Amino acid sequence: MTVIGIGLIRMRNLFAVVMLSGIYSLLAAFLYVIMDAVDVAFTEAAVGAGIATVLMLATLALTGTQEKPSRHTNLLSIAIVTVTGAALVYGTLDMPEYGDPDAPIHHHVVPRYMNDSAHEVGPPNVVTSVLASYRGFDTLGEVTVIFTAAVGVIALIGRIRRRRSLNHDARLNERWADTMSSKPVLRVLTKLIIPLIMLFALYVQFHGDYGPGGGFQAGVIFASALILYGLIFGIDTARRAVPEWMTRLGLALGVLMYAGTGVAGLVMGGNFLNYSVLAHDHLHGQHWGIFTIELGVGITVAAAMVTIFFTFARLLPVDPNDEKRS
Amino acid sequence: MSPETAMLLAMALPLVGAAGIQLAGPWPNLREAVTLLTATATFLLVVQVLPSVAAGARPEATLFQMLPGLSIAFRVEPLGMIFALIASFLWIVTSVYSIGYMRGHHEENQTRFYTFFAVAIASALGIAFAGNMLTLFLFYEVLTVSTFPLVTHHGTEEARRSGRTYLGILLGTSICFQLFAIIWTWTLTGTLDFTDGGILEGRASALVIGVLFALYVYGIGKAALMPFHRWLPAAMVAPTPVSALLHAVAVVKAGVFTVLKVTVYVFGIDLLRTVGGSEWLQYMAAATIVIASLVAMGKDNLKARLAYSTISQLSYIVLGATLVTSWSVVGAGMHIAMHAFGKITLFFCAGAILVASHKTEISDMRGLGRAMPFTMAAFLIGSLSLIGLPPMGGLWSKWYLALGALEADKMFFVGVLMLSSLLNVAYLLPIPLRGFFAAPPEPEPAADGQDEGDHGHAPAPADGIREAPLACLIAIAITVTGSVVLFFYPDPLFDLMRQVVSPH
Amino acid sequence: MTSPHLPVLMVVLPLMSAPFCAVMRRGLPAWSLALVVTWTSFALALAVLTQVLDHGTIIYSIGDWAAPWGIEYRIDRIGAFMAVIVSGIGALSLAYSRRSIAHEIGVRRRPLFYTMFLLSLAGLLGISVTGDAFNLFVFLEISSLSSYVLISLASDRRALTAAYRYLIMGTIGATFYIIGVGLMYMMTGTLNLADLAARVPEVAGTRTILVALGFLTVGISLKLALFPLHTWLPNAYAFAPSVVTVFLASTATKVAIYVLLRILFTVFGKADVIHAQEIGDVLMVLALLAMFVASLVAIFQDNVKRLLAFSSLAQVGYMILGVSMATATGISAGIIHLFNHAIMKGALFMAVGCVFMRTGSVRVEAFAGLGRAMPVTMAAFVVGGLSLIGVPATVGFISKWTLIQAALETGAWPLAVLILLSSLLAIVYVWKVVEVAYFQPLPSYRGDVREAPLSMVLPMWFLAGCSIYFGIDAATTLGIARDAAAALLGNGP
Amino acid sequence: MSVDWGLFNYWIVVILMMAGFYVVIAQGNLVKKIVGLNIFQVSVFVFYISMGKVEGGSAPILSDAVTLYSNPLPHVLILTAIVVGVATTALGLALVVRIRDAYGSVEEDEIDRYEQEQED
Repeated sequence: MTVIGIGLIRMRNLFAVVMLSGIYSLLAAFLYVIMDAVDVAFTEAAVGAGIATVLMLATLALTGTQEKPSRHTNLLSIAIVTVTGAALVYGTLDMPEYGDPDAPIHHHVVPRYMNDSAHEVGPPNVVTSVLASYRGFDTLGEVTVIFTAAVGVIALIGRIRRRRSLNHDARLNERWADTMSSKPVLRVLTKLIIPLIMLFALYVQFHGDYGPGGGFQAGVIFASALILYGLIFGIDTARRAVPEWMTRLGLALGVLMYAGTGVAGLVMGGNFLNYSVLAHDHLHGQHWGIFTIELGVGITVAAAMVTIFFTFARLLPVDPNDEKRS
Repeated sequence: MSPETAMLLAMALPLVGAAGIQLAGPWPNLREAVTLLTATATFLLVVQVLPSVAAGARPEATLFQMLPGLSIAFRVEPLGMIFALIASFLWIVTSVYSIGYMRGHHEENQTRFYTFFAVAIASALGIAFAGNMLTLFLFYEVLTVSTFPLVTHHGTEEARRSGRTYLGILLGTSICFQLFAIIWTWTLTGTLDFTDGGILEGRASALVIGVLFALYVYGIGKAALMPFHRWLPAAMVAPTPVSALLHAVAVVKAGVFTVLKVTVYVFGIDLLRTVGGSEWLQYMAAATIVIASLVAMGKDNLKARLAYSTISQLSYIVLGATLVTSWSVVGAGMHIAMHAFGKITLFFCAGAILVASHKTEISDMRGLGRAMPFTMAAFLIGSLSLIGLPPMGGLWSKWYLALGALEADKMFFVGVLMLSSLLNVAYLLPIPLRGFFAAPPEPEPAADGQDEGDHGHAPAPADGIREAPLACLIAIAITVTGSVVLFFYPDPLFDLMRQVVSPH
Repeated sequence: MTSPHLPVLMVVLPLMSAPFCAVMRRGLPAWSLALVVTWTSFALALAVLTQVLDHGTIIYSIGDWAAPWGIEYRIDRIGAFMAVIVSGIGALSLAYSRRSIAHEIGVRRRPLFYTMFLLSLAGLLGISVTGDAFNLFVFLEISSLSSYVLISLASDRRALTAAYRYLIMGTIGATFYIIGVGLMYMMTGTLNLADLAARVPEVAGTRTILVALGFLTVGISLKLALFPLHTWLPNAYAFAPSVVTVFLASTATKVAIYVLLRILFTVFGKADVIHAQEIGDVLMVLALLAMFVASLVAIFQDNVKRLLAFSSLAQVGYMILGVSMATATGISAGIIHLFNHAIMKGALFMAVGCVFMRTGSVRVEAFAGLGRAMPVTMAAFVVGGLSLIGVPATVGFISKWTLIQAALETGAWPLAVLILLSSLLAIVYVWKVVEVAYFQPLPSYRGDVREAPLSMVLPMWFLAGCSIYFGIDAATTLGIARDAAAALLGNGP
Repeated sequence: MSVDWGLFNYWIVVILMMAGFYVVIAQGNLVKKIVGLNIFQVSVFVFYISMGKVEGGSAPILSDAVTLYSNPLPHVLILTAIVVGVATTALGLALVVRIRDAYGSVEEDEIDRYEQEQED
């Protein structure tokens, strides 16, 4: 990983930089698995290595792949980075050692999650319990953040170059059609794979209680199915299958489902986001609550990823000449 | 009406008037009627307060709590009473004069002029009635800001530059020194109320008191103590009624009034005298008196000369305050009134001359007395009052100031006062005298046109000059009478000032 | 209104209405919804403030999970006060926004604008009331991301680079914050602010905690634009849509300062870091630099929005200066200036927005003749300007008074002198604009400039009126600020 | 001198963080800055996850066969943080696209130059 980090600084070919950053994310995901953070690894692989890399590539396609050499020296930056790094290393000196089971973080707050979540919340996956219930409000915030980003992307680049877009989209499709007709195997394979991916997404969605997974990962996987569809069959075709209003509605719906569950708890006599009061006994309540909010998360995340990807993809130039003209 | 109500109404009425003036803007006659009516009513309200104050009562009122423990509060004591009477009375006179001047001079934006004038008067009354230093400072700054549009009335490049000087010096000194001193006082004593005998007794070392006093005196830029006097000549670009407002009615008087008030009610004359923190300021004041007089002699522009005369006269009052004896403070207080009537007369005359003859330079005014005898006579009387000759009111204040210097055992300042009177004679009297006795500079229209080239810039030939509009003359007549009356009846003024220095 | 759920509703209401706005196709319904919601939030915030003033700190456990296991809202005086400032400015700028947005943003993007606005509001409110360090980060990001979008919605292309720069700097700030929180968590095992406060003294001497404090401070200083970490701010304010500038200038940096107060005093209060670790001295020097450098730079600006943005940097300096003294009066000076500056800068930026609407420019030259052409707007500008200078009877005076008093109380009279000197600079830059407005004639090609519409003038004058009213009657606001300061120092009610 | 190997893991993370941080502040290419930001954030995530690790523990999914689990709280936090990170990345990239559209460049130096020329 260190090698990649250094390589990133030196490299001027942005395409390679982005690929390296994707690999970096994958490596990080691998590390997470080693360090028992399977949920996180799952997410990092899907998001950091997957979505983020795709987005960066799309951007590169729009902006050019070669970095120009910088003229000014970076002594100041080096100084800042050195000082910051040194401060951090200095700070590590009093830290508990890596993996030390006696570290304070393992003895305050967390024991209750480990010991009581099974009968307080239910799911054996403690990450899910904490994420969805104990710290459910953070997750609501998280969904809001992704909602913000998606709406922000629409607001920013949703409608630029509209004058050219008709012509543009048509040509884009032509090109895809040309490419794809020559690769029938790929097309057939894709058609087979996509339903499988979607099924897997649903599994991850509803299996989050017991194993790694949950709304967020499921949403990303679901979105990647649609993105794949778009890549193989053309953005326009995919857009016809999943029109903009649908994704936009999905974006809103997920957030509302989540917050609505919170309000329901409030109406039923608990505090905001108290699921225990949703059903006759608290375990069922927690179960239903978590189920609904995870579904909300999944919907918003899937819609957001699709929105972001398609919004970027719509801008992709058909051929190099097109790019020069812009 | 209780004196408290009268006091509050007196401050509120000019503001109401300002709104009325703004509304009546499109109809000049109505607008000016509103002005005059408000001014008269305000004066009458202020007079309502007088008897109880003269009898020793101190009407009080508290409005808002501006900061915890610090309210906007009012309390009328004799010094403030004097200032309020002068300001509100002269407002009437100035309004009468303004009507003549502004119309005669075809000024623009007259509505704005009358509106801000009324606001300025309201803040002057606020200063007069302020019950603590915070309230005073509040109205002090409101006065600065509300007079800014008046100073820059013409909106020319020159007016802008002067406005910048005006605002820069007044806001700068008040924020940098005065506010600093006020907050310092507050942290030292925990109060800012004006109290007989001062509030600083036993709260600060001699050094601190000296520094604080200097901060106050220089922080009150409106008192125009050198070197913070530049704003006053700069403000001369304003129309003449504004100059009258600045010099006689509100602004500079607010300055010296504040100096006196701080001396008497924040420090207490006894404390200041024992500590001796004000001694070097006496010399600064004396220097200002002399230097400003000398500068005045060199000015050919009439308004500029009068401006420097004002700077010099203001330092009489600052000197009176810094001498911190009973007599000097009495003299200083009385000089506020005496100088007000004298100087406003002179400015009215200068404005009348400008309206009637379009002359601004003294050297052009030779022989003007023949065309404008009334104006020039009034100018003479005003000058005599400033010089301090009988039968004008100016005599008394100088008299008590000199007494105060003797009481402090400082002959030097008696000398300064004498010297200054001589200088006054030198720079003021030649104007009316030459006006009456010298030959007019322009050749008769019948004469050959040889000199015309020299006077191409003088817009009006001498023979076309008549007296100024009637409204101007009425105003001048009132202030001249005032100067004379104050010679014969200074007692009420004197009694009020006695209450200030010996409250019990 | 005494429902126990007010605190959470205040935040969740704008958050939940944002998705509704997002699916709308037109600006007007979105605006109407947002208007109702922001004003409701404002009312809720006021109710919460009254409740806090009457009954003390409110603790609300979200999901009924007691802290530190769950996330709690812990609202004391300063938090409630912040919520009132944020929601109040939000409500007013939303009322102001309709015409301004109609003028500056294309019809298709308007619902999205209101979506972002509501999210930003929800984020800032969430920060003000939360009692959890990580939840604070999440809401910080909600407000930040939406601010980036809001800024970049402007038509000027420089808004894009400004937003980008803000995004980079803001994310670095947030990441620093998260590193700090991580280190704190590592040493204490908790994320709850109150719990942290209780557990920090045990480990206060360790190098890890020291570094954590450093990272938290630097990260937040980036967000609050403390000199020299301010470089993102001037352009972001200058080129954002008028309403966005009003809202962000009056709330975003203020909330960041609030977070700094929380960290320095609530979390590290018992460890007394501000004295022990010289953080106070460093902050003081930076604050003074900000006051002078930014004011000087402001004088030379030709773009009035940029000018005011630099003035904001200087004003942030005043706030931090008060905080750095770490005395009751000093902190209350910082807090009261948060409120006061929000009011006056809100009024000023609203006035500039009106000018932009009518003249299409915010250059100083564009103000020529507006004293006559737009008298109401310019009068509000003058009131705001006088307040910046600190003329009495305006809120600026109250702030300055308290700050100087704080300086004198600690015996630091040179500091008092510097504060006064720096406010002279404010005279110069404010008057530069005022002079042009009143002394230069309206250019002939702008003959048709009219007064701004009523819907913009009213909120503007509401703020201008507030800056006069609270300048005369500051007992209430200053009282709250003092109690809040006392509470932060651990000896309050 | 004894080198504390128990902290070695953290030191590597610090180096990674700083590499990302350096790319953000020193590089002139707007896309590369975003990549740097990504690296910076991912490194912070690794740091968080590292501190949740318990030697000999396993993933925090309750089961009867396991007694020692790693700390789940950092995992939760980082799940949230990853989302925040990708949201920021998406927005940043969208901005880059718009900047490219408006200026025709994604190099900071060039854009600064254009802006100076524009000073309206």
